Amino acid sequence: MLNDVNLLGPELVLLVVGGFLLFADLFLKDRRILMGLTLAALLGSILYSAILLTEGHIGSQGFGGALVVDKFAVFFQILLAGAAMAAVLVSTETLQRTPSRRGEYLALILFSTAGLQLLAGSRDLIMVFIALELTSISQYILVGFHKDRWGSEGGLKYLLTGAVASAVLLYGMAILLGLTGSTNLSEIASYIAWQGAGKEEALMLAAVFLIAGFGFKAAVAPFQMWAPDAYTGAPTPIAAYLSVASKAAAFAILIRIFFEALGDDLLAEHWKTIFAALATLSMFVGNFFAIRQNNIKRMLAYSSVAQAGTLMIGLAAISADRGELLGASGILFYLAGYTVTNLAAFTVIILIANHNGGSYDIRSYAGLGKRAPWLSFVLAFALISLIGLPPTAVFFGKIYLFETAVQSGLAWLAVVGAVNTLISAAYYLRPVKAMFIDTVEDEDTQPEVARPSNSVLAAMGLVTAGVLVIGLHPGLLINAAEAAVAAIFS
Amino acid sequence: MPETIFWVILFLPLTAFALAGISALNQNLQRQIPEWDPSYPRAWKPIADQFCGPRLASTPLIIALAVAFVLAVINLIDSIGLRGLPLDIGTHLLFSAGDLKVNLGVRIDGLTSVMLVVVTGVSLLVQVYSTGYMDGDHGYRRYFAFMALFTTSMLGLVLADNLLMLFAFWELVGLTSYLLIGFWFHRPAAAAAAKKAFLVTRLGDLGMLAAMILIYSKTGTLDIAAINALADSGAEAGMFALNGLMIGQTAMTLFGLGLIAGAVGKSAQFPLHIWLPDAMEGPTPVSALVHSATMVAAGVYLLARFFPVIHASSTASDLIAWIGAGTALGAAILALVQVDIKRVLAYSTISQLAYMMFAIGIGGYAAAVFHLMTHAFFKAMLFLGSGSVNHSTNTFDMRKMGGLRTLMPITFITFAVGTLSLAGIFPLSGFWSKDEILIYAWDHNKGVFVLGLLAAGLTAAYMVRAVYMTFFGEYKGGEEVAPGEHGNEDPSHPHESPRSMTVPLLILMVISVVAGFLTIGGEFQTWVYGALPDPHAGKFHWSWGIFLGSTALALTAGFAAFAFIHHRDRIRSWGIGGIWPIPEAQKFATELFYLDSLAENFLARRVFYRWIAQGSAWFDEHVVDGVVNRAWREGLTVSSASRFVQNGWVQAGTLSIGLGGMIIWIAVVLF
Amino acid sequence: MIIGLEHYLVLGALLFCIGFFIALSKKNAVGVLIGVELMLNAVNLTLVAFSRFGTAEVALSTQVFVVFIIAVAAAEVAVGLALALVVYRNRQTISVDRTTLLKG
Amino acid sequence: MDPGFPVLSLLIFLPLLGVLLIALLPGRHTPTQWLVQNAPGNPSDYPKWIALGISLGALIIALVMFIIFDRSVSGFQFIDEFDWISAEAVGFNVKYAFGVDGLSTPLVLLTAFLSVVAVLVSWRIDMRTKEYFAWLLVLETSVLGVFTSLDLLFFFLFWELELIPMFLLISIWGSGNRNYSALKFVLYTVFGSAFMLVGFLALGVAADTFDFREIRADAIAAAFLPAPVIFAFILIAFAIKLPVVPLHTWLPDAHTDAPTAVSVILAGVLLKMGGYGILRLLFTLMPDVGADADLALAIIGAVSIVYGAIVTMRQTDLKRLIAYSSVSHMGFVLLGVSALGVTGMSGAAMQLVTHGLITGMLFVMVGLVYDRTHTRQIADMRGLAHYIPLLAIGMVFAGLAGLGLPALAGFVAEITIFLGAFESQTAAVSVSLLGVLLAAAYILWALQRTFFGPKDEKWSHLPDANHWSEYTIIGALMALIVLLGVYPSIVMDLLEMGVEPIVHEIEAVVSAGAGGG
Amino acid sequence: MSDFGFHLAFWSLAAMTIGGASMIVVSRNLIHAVIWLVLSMLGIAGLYLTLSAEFIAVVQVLIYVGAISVLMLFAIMLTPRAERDNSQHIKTAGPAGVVVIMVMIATMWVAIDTDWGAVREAALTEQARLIGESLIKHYILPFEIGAVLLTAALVGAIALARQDDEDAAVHAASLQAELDDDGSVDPVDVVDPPLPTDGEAST
Repeated sequence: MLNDVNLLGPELVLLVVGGFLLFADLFLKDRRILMGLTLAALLGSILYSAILLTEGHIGSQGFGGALVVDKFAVFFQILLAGAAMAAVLVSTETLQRTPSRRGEYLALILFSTAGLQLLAGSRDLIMVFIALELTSISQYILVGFHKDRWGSEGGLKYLLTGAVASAVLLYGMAILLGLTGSTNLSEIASYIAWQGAGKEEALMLAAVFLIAGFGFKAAVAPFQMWAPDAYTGAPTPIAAYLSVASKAAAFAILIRIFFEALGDDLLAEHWKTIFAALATLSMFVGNFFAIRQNNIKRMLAYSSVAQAGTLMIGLAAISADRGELLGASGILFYLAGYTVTNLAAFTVIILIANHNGGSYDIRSYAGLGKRAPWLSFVLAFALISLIGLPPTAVFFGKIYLFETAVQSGLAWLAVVGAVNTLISAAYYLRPVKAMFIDTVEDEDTQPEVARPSNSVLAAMGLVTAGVLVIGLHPGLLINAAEAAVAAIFS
Repeated sequence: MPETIFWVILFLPLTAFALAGISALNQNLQRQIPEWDPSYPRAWKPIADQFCGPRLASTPLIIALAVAFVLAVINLIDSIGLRGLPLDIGTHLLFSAGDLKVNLGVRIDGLTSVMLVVVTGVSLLVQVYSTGYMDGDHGYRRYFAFMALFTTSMLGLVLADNLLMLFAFWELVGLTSYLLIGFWFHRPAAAAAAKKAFLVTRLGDLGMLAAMILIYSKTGTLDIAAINALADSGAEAGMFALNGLMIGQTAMTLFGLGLIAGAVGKSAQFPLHIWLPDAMEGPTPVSALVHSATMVAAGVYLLARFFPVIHASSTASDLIAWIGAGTALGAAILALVQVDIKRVLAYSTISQLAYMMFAIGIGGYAAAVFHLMTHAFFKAMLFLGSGSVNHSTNTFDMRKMGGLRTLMPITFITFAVGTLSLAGIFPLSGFWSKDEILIYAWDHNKGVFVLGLLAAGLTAAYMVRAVYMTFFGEYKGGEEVAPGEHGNEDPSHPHESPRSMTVPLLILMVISVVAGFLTIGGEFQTWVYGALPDPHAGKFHWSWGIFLGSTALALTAGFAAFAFIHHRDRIRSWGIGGIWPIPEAQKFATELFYLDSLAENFLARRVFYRWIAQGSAWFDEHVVDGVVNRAWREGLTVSSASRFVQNGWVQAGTLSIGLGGMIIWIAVVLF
Repeated sequence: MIIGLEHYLVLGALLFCIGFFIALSKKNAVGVLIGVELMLNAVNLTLVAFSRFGTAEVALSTQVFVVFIIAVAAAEVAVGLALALVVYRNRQTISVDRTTLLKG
Repeated sequence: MDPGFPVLSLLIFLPLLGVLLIALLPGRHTPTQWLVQNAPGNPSDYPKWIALGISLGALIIALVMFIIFDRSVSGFQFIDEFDWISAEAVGFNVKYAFGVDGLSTPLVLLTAFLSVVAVLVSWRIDMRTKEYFAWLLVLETSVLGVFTSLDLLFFFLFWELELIPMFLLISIWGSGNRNYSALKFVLYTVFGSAFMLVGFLALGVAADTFDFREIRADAIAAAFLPAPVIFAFILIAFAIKLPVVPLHTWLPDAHTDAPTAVSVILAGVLLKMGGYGILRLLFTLMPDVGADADLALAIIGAVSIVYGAIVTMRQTDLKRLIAYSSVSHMGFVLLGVSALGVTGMSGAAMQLVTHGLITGMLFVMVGLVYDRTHTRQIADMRGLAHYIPLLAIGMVFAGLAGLGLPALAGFVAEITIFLGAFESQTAAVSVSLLGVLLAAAYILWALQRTFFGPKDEKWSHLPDANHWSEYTIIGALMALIVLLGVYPSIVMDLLEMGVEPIVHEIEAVVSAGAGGG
Repeated sequence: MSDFGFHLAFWSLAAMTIGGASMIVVSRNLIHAVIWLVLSMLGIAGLYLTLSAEFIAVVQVLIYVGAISVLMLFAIMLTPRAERDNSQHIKTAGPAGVVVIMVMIATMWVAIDTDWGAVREAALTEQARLIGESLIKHYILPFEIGAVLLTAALVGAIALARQDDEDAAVHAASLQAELDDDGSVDPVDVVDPPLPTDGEAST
């Protein structure tokens, strides 16, 4: 039991500190201390994950098989905690806005992160459900946290759609449970392998419901509609967090469920088709809808739909020969690259909005390249990375994922993905154009951009360095991703 | 003679070109000095003023040409000593690409030797003349630079030992003629004429280019001697074969036709003759050198050079014979109605070149070259004479001249001698060469002979008309000098031209008178033929009948024309208009048989530029690009669909979850 | 006829669909939540049916699952109603077809 | 030739060093402002001097490489490589590998040279000079990278990298409808590279390496895509870049609205990347498919030549006219390649080099004229030669070179292509001959309208070429064009060396095919 | 339980459940709808009893009938000016019906057509103890996480529902904006309200 708790370490740190924060809020009035605590918790979580990694706990299962600590889970734990750290670091302004709810805000971020981390490590359907709901409910609240017109509306919509999605997901799980008689992923897998034949329809219905539920979290079309609304309404750090963390965890659990529990050859061929179709749809929907957006948060929301589609390419590839390792590690690598890149973009957007009077209108970015050259440069760099141009993280992520597609005989999917890169260039370049190319009339009267706070600068520096490092030396991360997925596909 | 000498001949004018170019550049740089002072070394300016003046442009060229001329004459004498045996002096690899080896080499035989003398000689005299004619022109230095480049190109053309080198210089000749015709580029007509000349000749050059590509791809060689030897070997079973090279009869015919196309363009034969009259927009010495004596002769030279090829194919030789004959007559008719003295001479040039063309077509290769040489001298003289007239009257319009006989005696005498020579009056050079061609024609193709004979008569007629209108009767006042141009300030009092212009005229007159005697005894033919066997060797005979007939015809036509013009008023009173009995015919002729109009206005402007080019441009803009732009706009429309789909309702999101899930399930279950 | 597993499953499916339809068609946010609750109940019914008729292992885990679902449903409803309240304070309405600031 | 140190890396990344230097220059609000006040000369000129120095340095390196390149050994030289990504388990191996052979050495030199030209021709830029020259240097790095990469992924990386500076250079310092043009350029290229990437990946996956020296025919045969499909995919990217009809419409827009220096680089080097890619990648890796595709390539080439020239005839904007003429001229490259022989391919490679110089010069001249007249409309100009004779000389010279005049560089390439390709592609070459005539027509037409004709008083104030940078560019370009025109062996020998192995491959494949079938 | 009794119980409870649910669809008043929901929930609780799941039945009654319904009623009461007409459906109800029918076909087909492998006739005994045991043994982790979840939801719901000082200004601004425009604000112009002035000094 103690060993089990040990395995839970990374999440436990977050939960405990989160709980502490809830009432620490009552007597600790200083924002810096609260943020410091939160960051310390996240850092502690990362360190704990690292310890688990090095101390020989890899492969251990705890809590009756509900939780597993493998490299796959650890990879996501670190990634998610890192993303949460970035979100916390850039939350200065949000916290200033809501002085009376700081503890809740930070605690909910920690809870949500813990939920996502559990999701990555859970091997039990009930565990999956609870972890998912923990993170979802935290996120509903966080999205509506500002209680303004947009935030509350976004939060409500996210909740209502999310609740339906949860119900659908549960129905799928119920069918699966009834059919296989177990909530444990590996037991489900063995049941399907032995007795699955002839029950494809029920299995597929369950699977479809599961896809809908997790696809909702990952914002994959056609389950993506909440994303733009939630992102637009949410406090921007939360939007950043949602766009990367939710997606990452959703893909983690998709990989686990669909290739650990449902990975039997009986069904695998279907996965290839389904995920390829979803990938295509997501990429087109996300990219086409993003073109006309003038609100950069909304644009990035649609772009995240498209990015989810790109990630789906990896899922589609897993089902094929030789594709397993490559596809899964491609997803992991891409997720990491996408996370740092998107966070970099959001960091700058937050800073710009702070000085712009809170506007996220791309057109108001005109002439920013002159007033705030470094900020603009970082944003442009992040957007160029999101397109998938060198020398950036997403560039290699895309190449890697497309390679998985080609390798699994889905070259057409790679072509679709590559063509979508083209479409995405059309809108990703718009802010770049606005910042560096457009000019404003009253150039001189525009205020200088104030120097951002240290925490934000730190976040910006970290994620930008991440984008560049992954872009210039992807080998390290690729090897890590490979090792992580070997835990599942070996 | 050692090879180096020929390279010296080639590079002498090239050096002159470089010096003239420096001079011309310096002239333009001087304008800029105030603005680029910092980097213009002060020490350089006096040197530039001292040495880079106008003299740097002309003097080196004249010296270079003089030296080259002397060398060419020595070579000619040498060549006579060798009985015209061809000599591949030397060849050097310029570059290679795979199997393609491009050489730079010199080939000397009788033809080349003659051409070298003609080119350097005429060019030398024209340059001397130009120093007077162009004196005071703003573009004096540029002029000589172009002239030097032109001479270089022409020399390279005649020296070339392979087809590619020949083609390269051939194009360069075209270029320099473009530059020289458009020399006074401020005149729109000159700029247009230059462009037209270049394009029309390039149309012919395409044929030559195609011929070259064809022969290379069939035989793998571009060497002139090898090609000629191959063509001369005669076809067996429709196949020429020699020294491992092989080519079919059809390919050989096509090759010949391609060469003919090139020659037709360059030598202004029907239907590509339309550029030459317009080209008279260039300075008159240019016309003398480029459009009478040398450049247009390049076409004839080409066919002479590839004479075995032309004669290896009856199609090719017949074609060029008839083109030549027709052009000879047609151009002579056109010359008869021109009022611009230079245009008369231009059409005359076309007509005379046509003689050479059909001479080659019927096998009178040596006669053609001989006529080329004599024509070069007397036609240069005629043009220079017209330039001299223009120098004092500022016009080329013969209707504004008249009575210059006494005012410009030297010009008159030389012009008259030239006229007589051109008309083929015994014993001037034109007589010998033309009659030789006619005799050939009589022997081999009676139809061509008839046309040639008619043309010969007309030649006398139009030249007499030109001489009469220019030098006889009352002086009609010339024309005021146009603003921005240089010329005689007082055209109402014409005067004889300076010595720099008259001396070359006189020298040319002497040559025109004596050059014809070279043919006596058949020496000339022997040089020119060189190693090439004459298809009609030994069959040539002097025909007194034709000699008498043609002379009589020329005299008759000349006198008739004289009488006709002189008594114009009286003839008019008989109810016949103009010098042409039928007004419609005259209009037909003055409109140049409507050929120019057809080519320029209809084919070039309307069919090509308006229809084809505009259509393509429209297609490019609206279809090729339009599709892309349309796709882009449609993409934006699709993007706008987000407003419909993402309508903000919660249920849109939940609905799509259900719908999406169901579609997937149904698809999986059904398929 | 014996009332067996299928009966309950069909009943659950029917209930799920009615709930889904309510969630899909109601204007009021509370109405939508009612639909969601019905859907969750349908899931619960299905699970309990499996508990009764399924294998021994499944009997317990399904019921545990149901407990969790009920707890989560309560939490969801609480948060949902709180959010609806915030929306109401901002907009004086909780009709989903009127709270459409975020669209496009 | 092993110089003993990574000369190619130095060459490629030297411009980036320049970027760094320029970035470090003190700006308005930096703590190092005192540097600005105490600096000698005009600090706003520093970026251009740095750019000039760096690009000259690169030129010197390229020139030295060109000279010491061992002409007796075929294959790649100056190789500079190490493993970059090696994920053996999944077969994703990328090498940092650079090297040059006979084909790329002249192109590298051309790039380095035109980069100097581009810097010089931008001498009068006074808007945001720091960024401008920095991006120009990034552009140089990316193009050099493309010409020297030995790894498909690095090739692709540099291929894409070039988009960023191009987009910004066109849309910030351009003119006219510059945003549209810049975006169009980017979208076209990305469209093409999308397909190219898939093709590369298919190759890389099949061979477990992206080093194209190590990709063998049997690996390609085992690829997940059929070789013809891979070939077509990669060809799309190169065809867009080249560009060929009907994928060419980005070119006139991009050229017209780009600043002069960018037009020079675009026409001079970027288009060459397409031709280079076809020779280097398509025909080296898939000679069998290439040999089958020869007729299609020839037809596309011929259509590009003739159609491009005809459309050029109707252009009223001088820069647009030259841009369209590029379409026509680059058709020759395809035509030469389709010959599948050493002669034709050498000609095609030569065309890459010569067209780079000639069109580069044309754009330089148009740019200099535009700097003075501020119009590019042919209809607005007349008789310019009276007032700016030196520029007129340059323009006429460049124009004549462009129409393929002997003794100038363009002629050599075109004639070699014609002679090399006629035997195998008779019809296409015959049609293409028209292009020679049409080229003369549009160039002479443009010259006549703009530079000749009566004086127009409105231009009497125009200064002629009057700055040392202008003399340098014009003089250097003229000299090189004449040099290559009269003595093409300097580069032709190298290019021949470069294409010979390719042709041998093709011949081996064709004879094997003939023997087997 | 006799066979007939079982049948009667099942069918009547099923009718009650489905009927209640159906009435939610058609009832005019939202409060009535909640009442119908309660009825349906009770029916389900009864069905749980027929399935011998007494513990779940009790929980069902307590949570759903006792808590959730009340919560909903409170929510309805707290939003007095909101639209309460429950019978009006949104415009996409038609398509929604189609989709629901599709879902129905799918789920029922699966429910009927699948071989569920149902083997057991006897019900689980001592459910409350077993469930409790397994919650603290086998499912201890989900249990703990569930606790956190409930805490989070609780805290979050409170944080959302209570009106802090800074919220008043936000709501006031929103209502003003609501009066100023008719809700057709373009989302592109989303601008965060200005920072509250009583916050700490910005860094």
